[in-house]
Amino acid sequence: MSEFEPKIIAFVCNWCTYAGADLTGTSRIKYASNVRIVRLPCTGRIDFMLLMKAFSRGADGVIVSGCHPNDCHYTSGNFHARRRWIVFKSLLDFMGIDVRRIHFAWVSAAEGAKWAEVVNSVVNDVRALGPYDGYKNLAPIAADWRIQDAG
Amino acid sequence: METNVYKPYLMRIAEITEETPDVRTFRLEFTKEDEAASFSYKAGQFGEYSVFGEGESTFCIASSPTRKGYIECTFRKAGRVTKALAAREKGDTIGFRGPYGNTFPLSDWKGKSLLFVTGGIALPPLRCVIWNALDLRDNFKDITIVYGARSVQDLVYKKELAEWDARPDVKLITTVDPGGETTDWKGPVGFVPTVLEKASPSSADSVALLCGPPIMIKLTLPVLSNLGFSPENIYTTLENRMKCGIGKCGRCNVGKYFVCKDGPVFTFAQVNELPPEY
Amino acid sequence: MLAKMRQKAKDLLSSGVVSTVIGYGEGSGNRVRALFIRKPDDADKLILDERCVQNLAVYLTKREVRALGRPAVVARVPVMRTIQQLMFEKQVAEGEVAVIGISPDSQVLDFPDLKSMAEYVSAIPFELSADEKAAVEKLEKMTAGERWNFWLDVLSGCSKCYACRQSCPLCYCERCTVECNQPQWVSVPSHGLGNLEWHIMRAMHLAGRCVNCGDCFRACPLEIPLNLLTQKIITDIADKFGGADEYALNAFKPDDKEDFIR
Amino acid sequence: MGKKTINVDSLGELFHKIKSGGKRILAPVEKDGVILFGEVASYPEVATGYIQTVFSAKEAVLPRFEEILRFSSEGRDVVIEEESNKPVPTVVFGVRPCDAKSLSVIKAVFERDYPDIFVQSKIDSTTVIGLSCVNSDEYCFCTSVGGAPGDTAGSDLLLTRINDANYLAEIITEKGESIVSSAPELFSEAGNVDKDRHLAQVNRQFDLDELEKRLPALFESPLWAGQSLRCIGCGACSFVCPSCTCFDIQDETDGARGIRLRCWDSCGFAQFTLHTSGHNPRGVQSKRWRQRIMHKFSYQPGELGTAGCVGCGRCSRACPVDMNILQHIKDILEAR
Repeated sequence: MSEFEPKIIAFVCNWCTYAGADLTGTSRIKYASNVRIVRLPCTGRIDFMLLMKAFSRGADGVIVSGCHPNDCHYTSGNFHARRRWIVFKSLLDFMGIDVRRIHFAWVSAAEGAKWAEVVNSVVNDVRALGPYDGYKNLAPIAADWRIQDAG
Repeated sequence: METNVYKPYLMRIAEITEETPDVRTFRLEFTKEDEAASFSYKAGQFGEYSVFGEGESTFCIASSPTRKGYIECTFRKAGRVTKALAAREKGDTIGFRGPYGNTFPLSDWKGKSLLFVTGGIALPPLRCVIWNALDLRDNFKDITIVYGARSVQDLVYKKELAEWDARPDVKLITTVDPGGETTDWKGPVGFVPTVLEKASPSSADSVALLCGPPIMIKLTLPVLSNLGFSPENIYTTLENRMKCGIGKCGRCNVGKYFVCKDGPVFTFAQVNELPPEY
Repeated sequence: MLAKMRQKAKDLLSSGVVSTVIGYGEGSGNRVRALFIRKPDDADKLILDERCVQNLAVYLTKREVRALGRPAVVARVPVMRTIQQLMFEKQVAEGEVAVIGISPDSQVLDFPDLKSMAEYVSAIPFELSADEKAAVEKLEKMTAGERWNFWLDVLSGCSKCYACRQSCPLCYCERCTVECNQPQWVSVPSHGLGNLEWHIMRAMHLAGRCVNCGDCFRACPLEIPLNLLTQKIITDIADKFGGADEYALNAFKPDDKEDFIR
Repeated sequence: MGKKTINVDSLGELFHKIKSGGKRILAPVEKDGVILFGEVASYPEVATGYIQTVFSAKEAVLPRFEEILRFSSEGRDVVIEEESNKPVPTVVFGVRPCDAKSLSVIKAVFERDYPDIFVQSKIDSTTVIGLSCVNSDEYCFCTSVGGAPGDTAGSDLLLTRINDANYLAEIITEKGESIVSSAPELFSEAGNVDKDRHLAQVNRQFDLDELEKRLPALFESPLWAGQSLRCIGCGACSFVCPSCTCFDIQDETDGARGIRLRCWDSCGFAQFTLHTSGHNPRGVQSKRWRQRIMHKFSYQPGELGTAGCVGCGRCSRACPVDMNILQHIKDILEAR
C-alpha cells in the first residue's frame, strides 16, 4: 500500500492569504500539493459549518487563514473570526474531535514563504496522524462503502 | 416477487425545452425496453422525479398517454431537487417513480365539450389532457382553452400554443396580465377570469378543467358558475408537499384524503367538502 | 409572594395593560405547565414553586401567542436574561412585553419597563453552579479519545426530535440551519454524523447567547446532557473574554488572547 | 394455541437458546437512568421495574433511518445497486401489549396499496415476546383505545408474571410456538391460572367510537388553538409514539455513490408540509396539533379500521410542555 497522502482543505480570505498563496506560486516556492484552497471574502465569513462539511466530505485536515490582526480589509472581520475560532476549537476539543487536524494562521499577501511553511507543516502533521476516518465514517454511507472497498 | 416501491425507473433525458428562463420541459425515455413496454398511465397522474444524490420532487406527467415511448415533465427551478434537475443535460439519467394518483375521467366525457382554464405553470397537468383529447378528437365536441400568464415571457409551451391556435378544431385564447405584454403581442391583455367571462363559452354538455394559482381559482370559480357550470363539472388538480407519493409519508393529506392517493384530481364538488388544508 | 404575583397578573389584565399573562399552573401528575391567562379571574390558577422552571420566554416569539396581544410573562432570572438577549437581538422591543419578575429568593419584582429589568438582571452574576462546573471539568480532564467516545455514546440515542431546539427561547429562527438544504449543511437522518453535526451546530449557534436555563436538557426525552456543550462555551467565554458582553460573539477585543494561531 | 408456564430462572436459558438459534434479541435495557430497547447478549441485562421504555419497540420494524435505495453514477449513467437493508432475524422481548398492538397499525400503513418490503420483511422476521403490565401510571389508557394490560394482540408469545417464580406463557402464533418448541424443557403446562388477577388495573376513560364520530365536525373548532398554545412544535411525541409512521426521504452521497434513506419525520414540525413556494397548508402549530389528533382518531380509523393510538401514554410522558393527550381527548369529547 502506498503512503497515505492527506487531503487538506484550506479556507482562506481573499485579501491576504489567497494573495499570499498566489505569491508562493509566483515566487516558485515548492510546497505540498495536498491542499485545496477555498477562497472566501474574509475570515469573518468562514462559517464553522464549512469546516465540519470538509471533514464529513473526506478532508483529513483543515487550514483556516486570513489577514493578520489590524490588517483586515473589512477592519474587524478577523477579530470576530478569532473569537469564533477560540470558542469553536475549544468546543470541538471538548467533544473529543481531533483538533490536531485544524490549523489556524495569519498569512499576509506578502508572506508567500509562510504559506508554504504552514501548508508543509500541516501536511506533515496530518500525514503522521493518518486518515480521519473516525469522523467521516459516522455517516452510514461512508462507513459502508469503505468496508466494501476494503473487500 | 415483491419489489421495492421506492425504486425508480432510470430515464434518459431525450430532449430539453427551455420554456421560460426558469421553466424547463424534459422528454424522458426509459433506459430499459421492458419497462418502456409495460409502462402505462392515464391523464392526470403524477410521479416522483429524482436526481440521485439530491432527492425526489413531485410533478405531473405533462405528456399525453396517447403518445407512447416517452413521458414529459415540466418544472420550475425552485428548490434543491428542481435546481439540480435543471442542471441536467440531454443524455443524462434521472429517476422516475410512478404513475401515482387518480385520473381525469376522460372516458366519461365522450361526446362532451371541454373547457380548459389555466394560468402560468399550471398548464402542464392540463396539457396532458389537452393532447389526450386532441389525439381522440372525435370523442369530444368543442375544445376551448383559456390560458393566461403574468407576461409573454412566462407563457409555457409556446410552440404548442401556436399549433393549437392554428387548429380549426380548437378555440385557444391566450392572455397576459396587464403590463406583461410585449410590443408585438396580439392577443388579449387581462386576467384569466375577465377574459373567460368575455369569451363566455357554453356550459351545455360541457366540463371545465381549472388549474392555476389560488387567487386565479378563487376569482374564476364564480365566472364558471355564472356560465352554468356546476361544481360537479369543474375539475382541478390539488398540490401538496409529498415525499413518498404512495400514501405513507403522511404530509400531503387534506383532511382524510391523501392528495397522492385519493387525488390529485378532484371536482369542485369534492373540493368544497374538503377542509382548507391545501 | 404567590398572592402578590396573582394580584399583579390580575391588575395587568384588568387594566388592559396586557391581554395575556404567561405563567405556570398545575399540570398532569406532579408536573406544572405553561398557562396563558386571559381573564383576571383566572389569575388564581397561577402557581409558583420550585417545579416552575420552564423558560416561558419561548412563547414570546411564537406566532399564535403574539396574536393574542401584548403578553406579560412570569420570569425568574434565566427568563429575564433571555428577554434581555431577545431585546438585544431585536426580537422583543421595549413596550411589547411586561415582566412579572421573580427574584432568586422568590420575591415578586416590579419593573416599570424592560430596561429596568435588564439593569436588574445584569447586576446578578452569570455563572455556572458548582455542580455544573464540576461536570464540565470532569469531561475536560478526560483524554480526547475518552471525550469522543463519551459524546458518540450519549448522542447515539438522539432521534432528532428537536425538543432541545423547540424548547429554547433563543432558537427562534423560522428556518433552522438544519432545514437549509441548498446545500444540506447538516445530515437530516439521526445517524452518528447527523447527530454530531446537529449538536455542534446547535451549541455554536447559541455561543454567547445561551442563558443556561437548562430547558434543552429538560426537554430531551432521553435526558442527553447536551447543555454541557453550551455550559462549556459559557465557561470559555467567561475565562477568555471576561463576559459582560450582551452577546460575546458579536463583539471582540483587539487583544483577545489565543495560543493556537500561527 | 396453548398456555404454559416458565420459571423466571429459566429465562436466561431461553435467551441462550434464542441466540444460539441465530436470532438477535432486543429488550428493554437501562442506560443512564433511561429505559430503551437495545440488543442484549444475555437475560441479566434486561431492565425490570419500569412502566414504559422511552422509545417504543417500533424501531425493530421501522428504524429511525434506513436505506431504501443505493445507487452510483458513472458518467451520465446511473446504476441502482442492491440496497443493504435486509432484515435481521429478531426476537423483541418485553414488549408491552400496547406496543405489540401498534405493530398492526404500522403493518396496515405499510401494507396497503403499495406494500413496503422493508417494513414487511422486518415484521415477518420479528418475533414478539410480550410482557403483560403489572403496573400502570396516570398516563396509561390502553383500555380506552381497545387494548388491555394483558392483551394478546400483536404478541407471538405473551408472558404474564403470576408469582415470584413464574410467568404464564400464552402461545399466540406459530412464531411463538417455535420459541417454545426451541426449548420445550423450560416450559411446563399451565394449570388453571386467573391471569387477570395479576394485571395492572387500567380504567376505561373515554369512548373511542364517540371520539371518531365527533371529530370531523370539530375541524374548525377553536379548541385546537387553545390546546396547542403551549405546544412548542417539537417531534418528541411522534418519535416516541409506537404507531406514528410518517417519514422523510433523504439522499446522502459519498462521491459518485449514494444512498436514499427513509427517516422519521413529525407532523408537529413546521417544515413538514411547507411547499417550496413558501405556502404552508398547516402553517401554525394549532393546525399541526389538530392533524395529529385527527390522523390518529379520525382518519386512520376510517382508512385502516384501527385508531392510530394504542394508549401507551409515551407522548404525554415525553412532552416537554405537558401536552397530555388523554386530558386533551377528554376535553375534545366535552366540547360542544
